[in-house]
Amino acid sequence: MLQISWLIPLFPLLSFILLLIFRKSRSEGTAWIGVLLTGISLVLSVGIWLAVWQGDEIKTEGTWFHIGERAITMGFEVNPLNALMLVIVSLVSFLVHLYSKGYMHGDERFPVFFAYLGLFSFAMLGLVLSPNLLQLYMFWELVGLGSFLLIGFYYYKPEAKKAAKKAFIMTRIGDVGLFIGMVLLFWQVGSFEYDDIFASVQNGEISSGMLTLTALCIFVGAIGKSGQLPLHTWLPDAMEGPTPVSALIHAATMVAAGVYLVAAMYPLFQASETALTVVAVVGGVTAIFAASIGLMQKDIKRVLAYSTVSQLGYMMLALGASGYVAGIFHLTTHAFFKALLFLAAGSVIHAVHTQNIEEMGGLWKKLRLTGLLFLIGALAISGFPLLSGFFSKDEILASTYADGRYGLFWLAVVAAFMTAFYMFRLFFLVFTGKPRGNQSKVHESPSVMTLPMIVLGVLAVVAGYLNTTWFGTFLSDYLAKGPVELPHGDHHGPGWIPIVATAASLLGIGLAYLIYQKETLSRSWLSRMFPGLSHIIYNKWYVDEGYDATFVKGTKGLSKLGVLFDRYVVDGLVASVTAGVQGLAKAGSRLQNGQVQSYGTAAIFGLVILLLIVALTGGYFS
Amino acid sequence: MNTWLLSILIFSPLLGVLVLIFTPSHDERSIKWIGILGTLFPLGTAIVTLSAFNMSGGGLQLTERFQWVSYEVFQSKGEVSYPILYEVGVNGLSMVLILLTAVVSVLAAIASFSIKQNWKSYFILFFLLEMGMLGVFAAQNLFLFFIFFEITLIPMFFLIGRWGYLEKEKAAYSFLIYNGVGSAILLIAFVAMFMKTGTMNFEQLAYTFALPQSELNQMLITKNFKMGMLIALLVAFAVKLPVAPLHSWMVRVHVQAPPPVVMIHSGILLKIGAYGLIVFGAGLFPDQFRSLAFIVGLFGVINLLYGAFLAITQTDVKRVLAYSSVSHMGIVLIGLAAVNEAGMTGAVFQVVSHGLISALLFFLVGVLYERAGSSELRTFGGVAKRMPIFAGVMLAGGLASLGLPGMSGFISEFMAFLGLFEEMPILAAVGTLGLILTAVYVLRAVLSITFGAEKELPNAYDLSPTERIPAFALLAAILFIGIYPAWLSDMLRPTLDAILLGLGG
Amino acid sequence: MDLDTLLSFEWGVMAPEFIILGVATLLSIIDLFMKRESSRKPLAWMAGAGVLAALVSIFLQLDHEVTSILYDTYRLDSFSKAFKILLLLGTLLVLVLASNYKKEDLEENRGEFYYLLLAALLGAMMMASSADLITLFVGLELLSLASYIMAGLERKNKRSNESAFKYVVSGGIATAITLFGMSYVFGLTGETNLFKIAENMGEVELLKHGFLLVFAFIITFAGLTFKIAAAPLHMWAPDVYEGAPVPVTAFLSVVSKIAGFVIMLRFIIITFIAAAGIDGDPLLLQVQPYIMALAAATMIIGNVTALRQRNIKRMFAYSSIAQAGYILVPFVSNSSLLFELIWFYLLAYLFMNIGAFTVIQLLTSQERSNDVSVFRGLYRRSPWLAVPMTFFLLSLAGIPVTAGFIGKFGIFMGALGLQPAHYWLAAVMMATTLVSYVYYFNIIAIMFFRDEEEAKVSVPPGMAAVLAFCTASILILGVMPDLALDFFYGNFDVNEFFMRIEDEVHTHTH
Amino acid sequence: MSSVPLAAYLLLALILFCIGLFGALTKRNAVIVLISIELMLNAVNINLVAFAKYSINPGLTGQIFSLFTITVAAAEAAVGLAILIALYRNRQTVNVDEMDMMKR
Repeated sequence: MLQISWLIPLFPLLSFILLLIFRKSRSEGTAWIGVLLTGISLVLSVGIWLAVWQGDEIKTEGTWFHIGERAITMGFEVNPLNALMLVIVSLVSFLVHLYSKGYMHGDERFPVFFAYLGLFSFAMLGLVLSPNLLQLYMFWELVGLGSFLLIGFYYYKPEAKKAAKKAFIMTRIGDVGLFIGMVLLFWQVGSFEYDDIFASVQNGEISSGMLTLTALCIFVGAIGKSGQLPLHTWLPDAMEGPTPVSALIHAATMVAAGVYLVAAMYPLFQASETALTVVAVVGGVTAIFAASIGLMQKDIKRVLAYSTVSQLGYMMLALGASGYVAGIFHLTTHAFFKALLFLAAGSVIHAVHTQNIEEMGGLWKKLRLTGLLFLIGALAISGFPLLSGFFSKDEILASTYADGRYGLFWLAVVAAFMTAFYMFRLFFLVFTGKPRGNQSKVHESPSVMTLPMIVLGVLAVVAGYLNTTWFGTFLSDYLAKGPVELPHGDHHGPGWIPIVATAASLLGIGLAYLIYQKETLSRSWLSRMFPGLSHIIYNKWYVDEGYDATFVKGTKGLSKLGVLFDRYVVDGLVASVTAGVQGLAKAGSRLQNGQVQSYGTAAIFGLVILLLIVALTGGYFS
Repeated sequence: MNTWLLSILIFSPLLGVLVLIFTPSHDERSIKWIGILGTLFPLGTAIVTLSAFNMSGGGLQLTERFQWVSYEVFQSKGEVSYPILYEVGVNGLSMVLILLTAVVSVLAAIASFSIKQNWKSYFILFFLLEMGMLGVFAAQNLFLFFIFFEITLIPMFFLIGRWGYLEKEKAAYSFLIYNGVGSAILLIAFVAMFMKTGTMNFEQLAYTFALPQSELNQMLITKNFKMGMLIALLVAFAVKLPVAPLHSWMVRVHVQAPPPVVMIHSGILLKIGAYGLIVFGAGLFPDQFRSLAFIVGLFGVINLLYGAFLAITQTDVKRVLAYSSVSHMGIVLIGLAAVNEAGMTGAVFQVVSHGLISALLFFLVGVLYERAGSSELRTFGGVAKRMPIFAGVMLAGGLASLGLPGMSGFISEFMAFLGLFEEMPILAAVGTLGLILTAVYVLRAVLSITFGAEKELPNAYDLSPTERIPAFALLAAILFIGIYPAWLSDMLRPTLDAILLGLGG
Repeated sequence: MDLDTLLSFEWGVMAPEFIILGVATLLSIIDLFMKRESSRKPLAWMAGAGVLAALVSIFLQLDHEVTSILYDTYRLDSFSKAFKILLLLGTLLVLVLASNYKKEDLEENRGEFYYLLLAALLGAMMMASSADLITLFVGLELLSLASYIMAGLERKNKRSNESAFKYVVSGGIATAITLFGMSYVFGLTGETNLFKIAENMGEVELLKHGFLLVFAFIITFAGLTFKIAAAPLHMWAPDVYEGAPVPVTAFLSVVSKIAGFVIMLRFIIITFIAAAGIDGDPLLLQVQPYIMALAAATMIIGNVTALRQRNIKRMFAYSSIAQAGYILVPFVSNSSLLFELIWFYLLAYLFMNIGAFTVIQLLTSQERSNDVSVFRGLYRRSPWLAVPMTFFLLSLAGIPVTAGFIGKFGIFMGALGLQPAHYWLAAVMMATTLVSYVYYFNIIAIMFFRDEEEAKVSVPPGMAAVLAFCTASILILGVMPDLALDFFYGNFDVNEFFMRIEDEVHTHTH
Repeated sequence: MSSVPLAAYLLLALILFCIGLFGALTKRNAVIVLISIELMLNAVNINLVAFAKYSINPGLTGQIFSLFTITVAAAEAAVGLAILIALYRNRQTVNVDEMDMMKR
């Protein structure tokens, strides 16, 4: 069974190629190509996952090319971690394909959209299956390409163009970090293979400084891809892409690749305390930072985007705090509920044709199903008890506490509160109250769209039971079979942690209810309390502006400087040489004054000089 | 048969010249067909040569040699102690470049539909240029190399100066003088080496220079002499490559020359610089090269960053691509500076890869110019709407240029940097900044043409079937190398191994 | 010396000279009896036939062993044969140019032109064969005097007059300087025969006069630079070239220049090869820096000043100054390659320069202008004129596949071959070559890049033949230089140059 | 007999040569220029004759040389004057410094 796992990514690739060929087709039946082929991938993935569940593993490699005597290999590997990822990715991909059939209805580049989705799925699945860093890096970049293409799908919109460019460049910055880390590791280990790297790490062949350096470089890659601070700014802008894309790429799969990378390279991180701390701190700070921005956004998708950043921060925090399982667990649950939220948001947008929550309201009646599913998602992400988010978030908090990172722990709790607040702010503003925009033509989405949402809704509820203290820690047992040696010790912290978490969540929901539903508290109540802070938060901490003022302007400035240098110094030098020769020519032709006697004089002058030099150097006068 | 194969290959473009001479100059259709067929013949011969070439065998193959010029130096009558021979042969490296030349020439010939006048003389010069390029890569001694090297200059001068754009003459002069400086230095170095060693043959020279210093002293070859020669060679080929600050001619040529010519120029002619650096720089003076490696690497990184920074704010897409070439040639230097297998392979891959990519991009720019009569970025916007295939290929080319995995650019960048990281990690780390900047300027240029709100173009129609041939062929080649690099690297390995053996790496 | 002795000489070895002398005399007599208005074309044919006959007779002499007559004042050795071939070939081509030169003013003087040309040629050939200061000098003056008159042949043309006068004055001064130097050479050695001078150079007595010898060398050398138009006596060339009729300019720039190099080789190499200079060091080594400086200065002045020329003849004057500078380079290193390098380069130079002047003559006489703009759009108007011209220019610039490149390459070999290698000189040569690209390619650019619809240029068959011959020669020698080199090595032995024929007269008496 | 040393002759010749040179390079009248050149050639003749008699290697050929020089100088003067006459016909001047139609 596992031998054929390399086929999984090829079906979406096939879909990509086929759809590019049928690019001009006006028939929306072309969507079925994509759906069908990713469906096959999904079936295979699930089959493989089940096999791995039984304890199977595989790793197959062949030589790709040689660098000297060293063979650079390509192949595939299936282990518990990536088998799980396979399922998540192919599932969400399949559902999004299905959903898009309805969502993209009427778009004139309908097949192209599905082609891009296929390309992305291919890259993402390939990434997951990679047995070595180089191959991972390649798919890593291709994933970025898919993301880029899909963000810029509405290429004629200037914002989409800008966002696509930004996404590519920002993640590229992270990629370079990954690149450096990978190459450095290669010269330490002599191979890109995970196994070889881990073996070297375990045998202590790499100095601790180098360990930290490479781990951090790789983490930079993860920061870029997962939208962590300080490279997070592209992710909210990426919402310019069609909403299914946001669900697939910018919520469930690609942005989680950073987390996956850290998890896949976990033994390396484990070997360096500093690296883990950096991961935890970046994750924690990102979690609360993004959550704070989410509080005041007006665009439904942007709120979700910041929420994604925040949740990814959670996962990083977990990994950094030795909560390997917690991180993966949250990755899984988050994939489901965030995809659900995005699809639901898409359904809303599909209905009202706006993304501004100020222009929505009171949609509960008209979009009953969507509203319900959105509510499930919101509850799950808020950590409402018994839904999936509750368990995974709880586990993160527990492992953070157990790891002794108390500051980060409380940060996470506050972030959880904020998450609950802004999610329900969103829910109330969109679904309750009075309609604020033109909602005359609003109707529920077709079943091809609601069906995937229902599946995700179910998963958002039940996925949490994969790993609970009550019913069994299936996931951690399962992951323990993988190459990563799980951290020892009890990362189920004290019993009061779930209570605190629940309290924070309920507090957030309650506050949102008071402000936006009951309107007992004025909406500007908070911003009046902290006018400066809220201004800053409203403007997203001025990060974009800061980057613009420093890096963007700096680069442009340097470039302009370079142009000036090129024009005046480089060309100037050439021009001065030319001018010198011209001057010489001028002098030469001036001597040629037409007077034959002066020619003779010049000649005699030259001759006398020669004779003088002979006399002087020969020592005639001495 | 095989013994003459290489010479037939080198001079095969002359067949086209011969046919063209007897074609009436007003018969545009036949001339263009002869132009394309005339380049197909060398391509066919190159493929035959490739099949006769033993991939795994190292060393020179298909060699031919005979006495050519006999100045009887320091000898009594009848003996020639300093023979100048006609020597050609191929190894893995030159085979690859010959193939590249043949392929790009065909595609450039197809792309020459944009030439509006004087097709006959255009194609005659084009064939001569191709002959020069093939000869450069097949030559096995300095004299022959130099002759073919110069042969490429003259047709280029005409092609730029006659068929170029507004400031064509200035560009042609720039080209001529800068390259003249390069070849002048080259000639001095070549003759000096010849007079010291009595041979012009690459292998014999390498053998001689590798002798122990005590023996070399008898031939009056000091270490300083070797160092001097190496520096001269480096400078000469730095002009050709070009290395900043010697690049301004190249920018001018890229902007002013007609697109098919730029395809050739950027695709192959610049590569002669890289080829020279590998064969003469690293091949003949390994020890000295090694001691200069850091400086080479430094220049590589400077090139990479300088080109990239300047490309960011250019307003003309041709200039963007020109500076991008400067930047990408920095990667060649970076690979060479690594002086190890990975770096060297990377450098050669970059040579091939950039050859294909820049040919593709300049071809597309040519198409664009054909449609809009301009290459200013602000003229364009939203081209993807009416020219979707064009936009797709352009984007693919751009992505290849910024080193997207799965395309040839990635392999070369990866290997060059992999190599440098082993030797000079800090320098390499600074260099990786270039990877980001490349993404910045490539996307800026490509997206501002294809994406965004649509701007009116006089005749925006998508790639015609003829135009698709070069576009798709180049793209396919780029993808092929990107996905299956072993084909190239296996062919290169014996040659590079031999060079590296000298370098002691 | 009685009649017997006179008759005992092997006069046959002078056959080429006699032929030229005879034809020149014949022409002058015929010219006298021809009607004023009748065409002088037949004279040109006769002159050409004479030159051809002389050429044939030299080829017949190729196997002739080295001989000297008239007490070693006249030698038939490889050197003289090799260079006489160049002189005759050059004159032959110039004759074609001259016979096609159309300028109404010149018509009445035509006849003189041909026999003056032959007289000048005779002087040059004398120089090639002489081994005595006196005969060398006489040959030189014969060439000079004939050239002075030829430069002023367009009697009613002010420019031609002025050109001739400048030539006379400069030439007179140069002659005086040369002679002044020669007088010291004679004074120190007491001989005028070159080989005897060389012999006496070795005398211990002379060691005390090292300074004087070096002075004498430099003064003579400087005087001789007049004929080859090199620094310091080069400044006459642009003015004279500009004013003289085109065929004369071609003659001055090619044949006269070859003759200048001939006398330099004869005089310098034979006499000074073993001479000691200051402090007894080898003189030739001692003066090397000065020759080097002169060569460098010549190359720089010629090439740089040419940049600013709009007058095509002036431009070629500077170009030919620069070319003289290149050919001076082998003198510096004095390698064993000296003769074949100079011979080959001059051969190439002959073809490319005469070829170029052919085109110039056609264009300037059709357009009545000497401005470079006469080349405008030539490729469009007459591609069969533009393409050969391009090859000539490429060859002058030293671009491969032309003979000029092989020649330049050889000069490089000479410059870098011996210890110490002259890197600086080579660098100056290359740098100035680069400068020369600018003006040579400027003409190419004007021909090819500036389109202009103008009248086609009519090419008389003779000129076309010259063009074809020169182009073919340049290309063939560029691709297969061994044709010329093998000919040189197969027929000429450099060692004969230094071979002194002892008491040859006595062996032939009786 | 040999009361006058060789150096004196040489000095005389040198002075004569320089006077001739000075005249040739500075005089405006073309005829005087030509005559000055003759002066230079004659200086050479003095040299030759003096050397022929008093040199460390005396030799007869020097005197013969001087004969040739005299002849050639005469020819040169004749040609020069002929050209000057042609010039004068066209330009009505013998001023050397007015002969600068061709320059630069």
